[in-house]
Amino acid sequence: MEEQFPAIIVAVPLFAALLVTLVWWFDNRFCFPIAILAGTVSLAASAGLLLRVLSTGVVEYRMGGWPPPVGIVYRVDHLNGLFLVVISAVSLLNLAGSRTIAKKEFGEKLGAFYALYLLFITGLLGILITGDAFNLYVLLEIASLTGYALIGMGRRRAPLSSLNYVFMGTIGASLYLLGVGYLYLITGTLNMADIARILPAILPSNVVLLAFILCLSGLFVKMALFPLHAWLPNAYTYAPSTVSSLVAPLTTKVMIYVMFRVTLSIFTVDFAFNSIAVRLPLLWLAIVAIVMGSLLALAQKRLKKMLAFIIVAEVGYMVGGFWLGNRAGMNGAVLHIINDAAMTLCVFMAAGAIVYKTEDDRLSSLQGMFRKMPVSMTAMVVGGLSLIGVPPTCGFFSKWYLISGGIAAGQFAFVAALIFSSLVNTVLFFRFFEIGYFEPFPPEKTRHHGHTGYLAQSKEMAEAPLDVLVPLITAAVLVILLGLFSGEIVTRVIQFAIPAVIG
Amino acid sequence: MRTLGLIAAFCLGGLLFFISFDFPSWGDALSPASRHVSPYYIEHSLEDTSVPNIVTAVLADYRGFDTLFETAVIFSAGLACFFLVRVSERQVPAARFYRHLATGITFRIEKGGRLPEGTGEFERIDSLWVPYDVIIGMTCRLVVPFIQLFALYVIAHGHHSPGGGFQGGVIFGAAIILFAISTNLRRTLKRMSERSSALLSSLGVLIYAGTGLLCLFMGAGFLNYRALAAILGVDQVAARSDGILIVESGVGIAVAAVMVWIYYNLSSAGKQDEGL
Amino acid sequence: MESIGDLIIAKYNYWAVITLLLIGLYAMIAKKNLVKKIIGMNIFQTAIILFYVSIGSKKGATIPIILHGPAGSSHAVHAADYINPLPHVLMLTAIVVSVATLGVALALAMKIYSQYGTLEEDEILEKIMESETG
Amino acid sequence: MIWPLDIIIVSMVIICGIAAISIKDLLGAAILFGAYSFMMCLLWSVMGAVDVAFTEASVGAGVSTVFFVAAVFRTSRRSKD
Repeated sequence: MEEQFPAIIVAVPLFAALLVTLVWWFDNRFCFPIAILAGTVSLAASAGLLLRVLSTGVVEYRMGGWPPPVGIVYRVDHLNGLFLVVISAVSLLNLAGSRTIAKKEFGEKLGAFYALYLLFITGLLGILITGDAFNLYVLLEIASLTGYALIGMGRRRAPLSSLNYVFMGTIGASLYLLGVGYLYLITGTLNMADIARILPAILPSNVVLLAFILCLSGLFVKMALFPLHAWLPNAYTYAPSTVSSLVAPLTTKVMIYVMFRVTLSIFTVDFAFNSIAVRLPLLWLAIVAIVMGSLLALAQKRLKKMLAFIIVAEVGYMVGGFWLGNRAGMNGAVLHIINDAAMTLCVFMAAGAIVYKTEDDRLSSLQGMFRKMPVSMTAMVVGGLSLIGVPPTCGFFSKWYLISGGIAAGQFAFVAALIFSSLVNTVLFFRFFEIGYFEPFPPEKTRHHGHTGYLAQSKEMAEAPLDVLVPLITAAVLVILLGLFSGEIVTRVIQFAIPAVIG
Repeated sequence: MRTLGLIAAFCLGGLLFFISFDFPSWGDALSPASRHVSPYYIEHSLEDTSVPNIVTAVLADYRGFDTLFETAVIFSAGLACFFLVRVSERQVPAARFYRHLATGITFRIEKGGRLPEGTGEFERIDSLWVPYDVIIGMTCRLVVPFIQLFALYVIAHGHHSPGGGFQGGVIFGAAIILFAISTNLRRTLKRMSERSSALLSSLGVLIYAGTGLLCLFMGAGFLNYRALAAILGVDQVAARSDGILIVESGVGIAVAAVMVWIYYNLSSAGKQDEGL
Repeated sequence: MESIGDLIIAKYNYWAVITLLLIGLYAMIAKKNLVKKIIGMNIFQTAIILFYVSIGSKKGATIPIILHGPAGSSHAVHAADYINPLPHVLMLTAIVVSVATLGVALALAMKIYSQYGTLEEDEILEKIMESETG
Repeated sequence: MIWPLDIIIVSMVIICGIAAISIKDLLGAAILFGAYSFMMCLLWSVMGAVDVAFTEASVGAGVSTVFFVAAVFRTSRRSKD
């Protein structure tokens, strides 16, 4: 059974999604257990696979039994083995916390929600594991299509933001497809390893350069790097809470992984970092993204929108860390993908719990929230501290690697941008803390806002239900644990994930 | 922002234009694309799978994993349309229209009025109703079964001629959509309810994924149809051919059901009450 | 040296792809009507499909269905006789993806229409502004 | 692979594409998009991609057009650009 793990990771959520659709027309209650079961199986299989990769090296799985350039192959190395575990764990954790909130948000369509959720996970896990450039596109479309649908179910501006996301997402995916087409034109194969084998012989070539530009710009649209970020903030803000805590930690991170994969495994290190002069322009793009994302986050009045702009800045961290082109920077970027997934999950789940209770996510309406929802707010603070980069939490360690990478590469502008962004995050979360902890309840103001509800007026504790809180606490603990074990993760896994060429 | 986007778009166009001079010429038989992997498919597909249509062989076997997810994409599109636009049936429309069958007189019944259902003398009609045209009604009634038959032929004959599960499924779905357009949505829903279209679409993908899992449990890899030889009692090449037929019919069922499902939701704005 | 005519014959397909890509991008960026944008999105996707199909074409070759010899015996198959099937397979998938995206996009447009009563983006943004200030 | 025929179809495709995005009536745009898809399907069958052409004929020219017409019917035909 062990050699079948790569297929199981992807096939089980897909199968469960189909089962959920079959079952929920008859009984709504089975959807959640099936989804949880599928998530657990895929997490277990990912963990088993990572252990196998750690002991024996790269694992290859041939779909339909065909050898690589002819058939589709799944290829798991240290990089995606690690991400498989992280992504399946994060999605499972969010799934566990989704039960009550989803019931409130989707009502009768609960079954469709779980089916789409599972298909979304299928797409993401498939993107991580596949070793075929075109297969990646198909899986990308599954993940995006279900993402559009899930985001579009939110309130107010959600359908419009989701349609914008459809347009931008389609442009991004199509540009990637066009890039793959150029590569196919020049190499005649779609298998990543095979392309990497053929490419050095035909370099230097304008077609390859253009393919590189097209793939990267498509991925930049998908990961919302600064000038192309316009779809992200609204989509994540107006999405339903359970969806934004799923989409926010996962999509952009997986896209950044695809950038790693495309650059390292298709175009090879030598081409991307030495032959063409894209390293510095991309680094500057990342610096601009960090600064602008932080500045725009400062201007927001709504909690979820503020967090969404922080994500835009965080994308800059990882892209910048990668294009520093040295070992410390890449360690930092890979570690930051993991940490960022954990801490974004933590803050968005906390935000979801708060919105679930108050139905309002304006920062100004958070007065006295620490007394009403102590657990959620504490989790939010843990996530916030990690986003700032305070030592026991994981955010500190990846930022440390990124900064030391920046210093080693002599890119002080990048270091300055990182520090600036940390300062801005400090300001943001202190404002949040101040409103939530020190400001007293407003005496009359709440009554004017129709649906702020009875909660804003009562001073008693009104926490979210337990099945929301337990996964939330787990996420907060995870943020701290990842920090404590980050040294282990780097020495055991990440350093093998980065090609030896990079010094 | 808009002009900036346009400028970027035209820069991209110019770049693509200049790079196009580096391409191999159109139809060049010696271009790398036709030399590396594709000769393998052309020369070996017949002996590997005994399917003369190379596209079908590559689609459902060599790259069968892509096709599994292609089916999953179309399935999630159906699910997504349902999820986004379907509104609960309990919303009573503002006014309904009825037609007395014997006399042809039409009635408008306001919200809350007594509905003449169940008497058998009245027929519900759409609010934008055009009198039935005998020619259109009769033609569609005659044509629909033949279209469906053709769809089945396309699915079954995909091994030897252009076509396969996807095309056949779309044609089958289109036949049902034609029926829905030529009569009305409610009559179609009686023949193929929303629930059955949802169940069928999921069942279709389940056939595909299930075949894959069956191969996995038989000890070969996921979607390795060779493992079906033991069950079907044929040799391994024929097992691949049969495996392709099984998954193609799964694709056909899923696609037909999803097309109808999407049409139901789009044409009635999710109310599934009055169609096109 | 090849003449201009030969060059045009060799490349016009790629140029058509570029033109269609730009038409699609233009519609997606500059048009305000959402259905127009969706049409632009589809044109953009078909342009890429045309690109792949152009890669696959091969002079002097026939469609990728192997001709049976008498009594089903297969004679030797030469790769040069048949058009490259791989891009066709990939593009079948891409067409499916484009129709799936179309369905979701139209569903979203319908939801937007029921929410704001219009499909023009500027009018929708105006209504959003009104509801947020007022 | 007869290139004069090919060029005629290519120009028809481009004309239909431009017309589909510039016509003001959305129902007309939907039908023109169907024509565009059908021209595209012809082009592909000329290029020997029979399976792709078959799919495009049933999906692009058939079902997609129905979806467009259904969506336009349920929303509005009016368009300012």
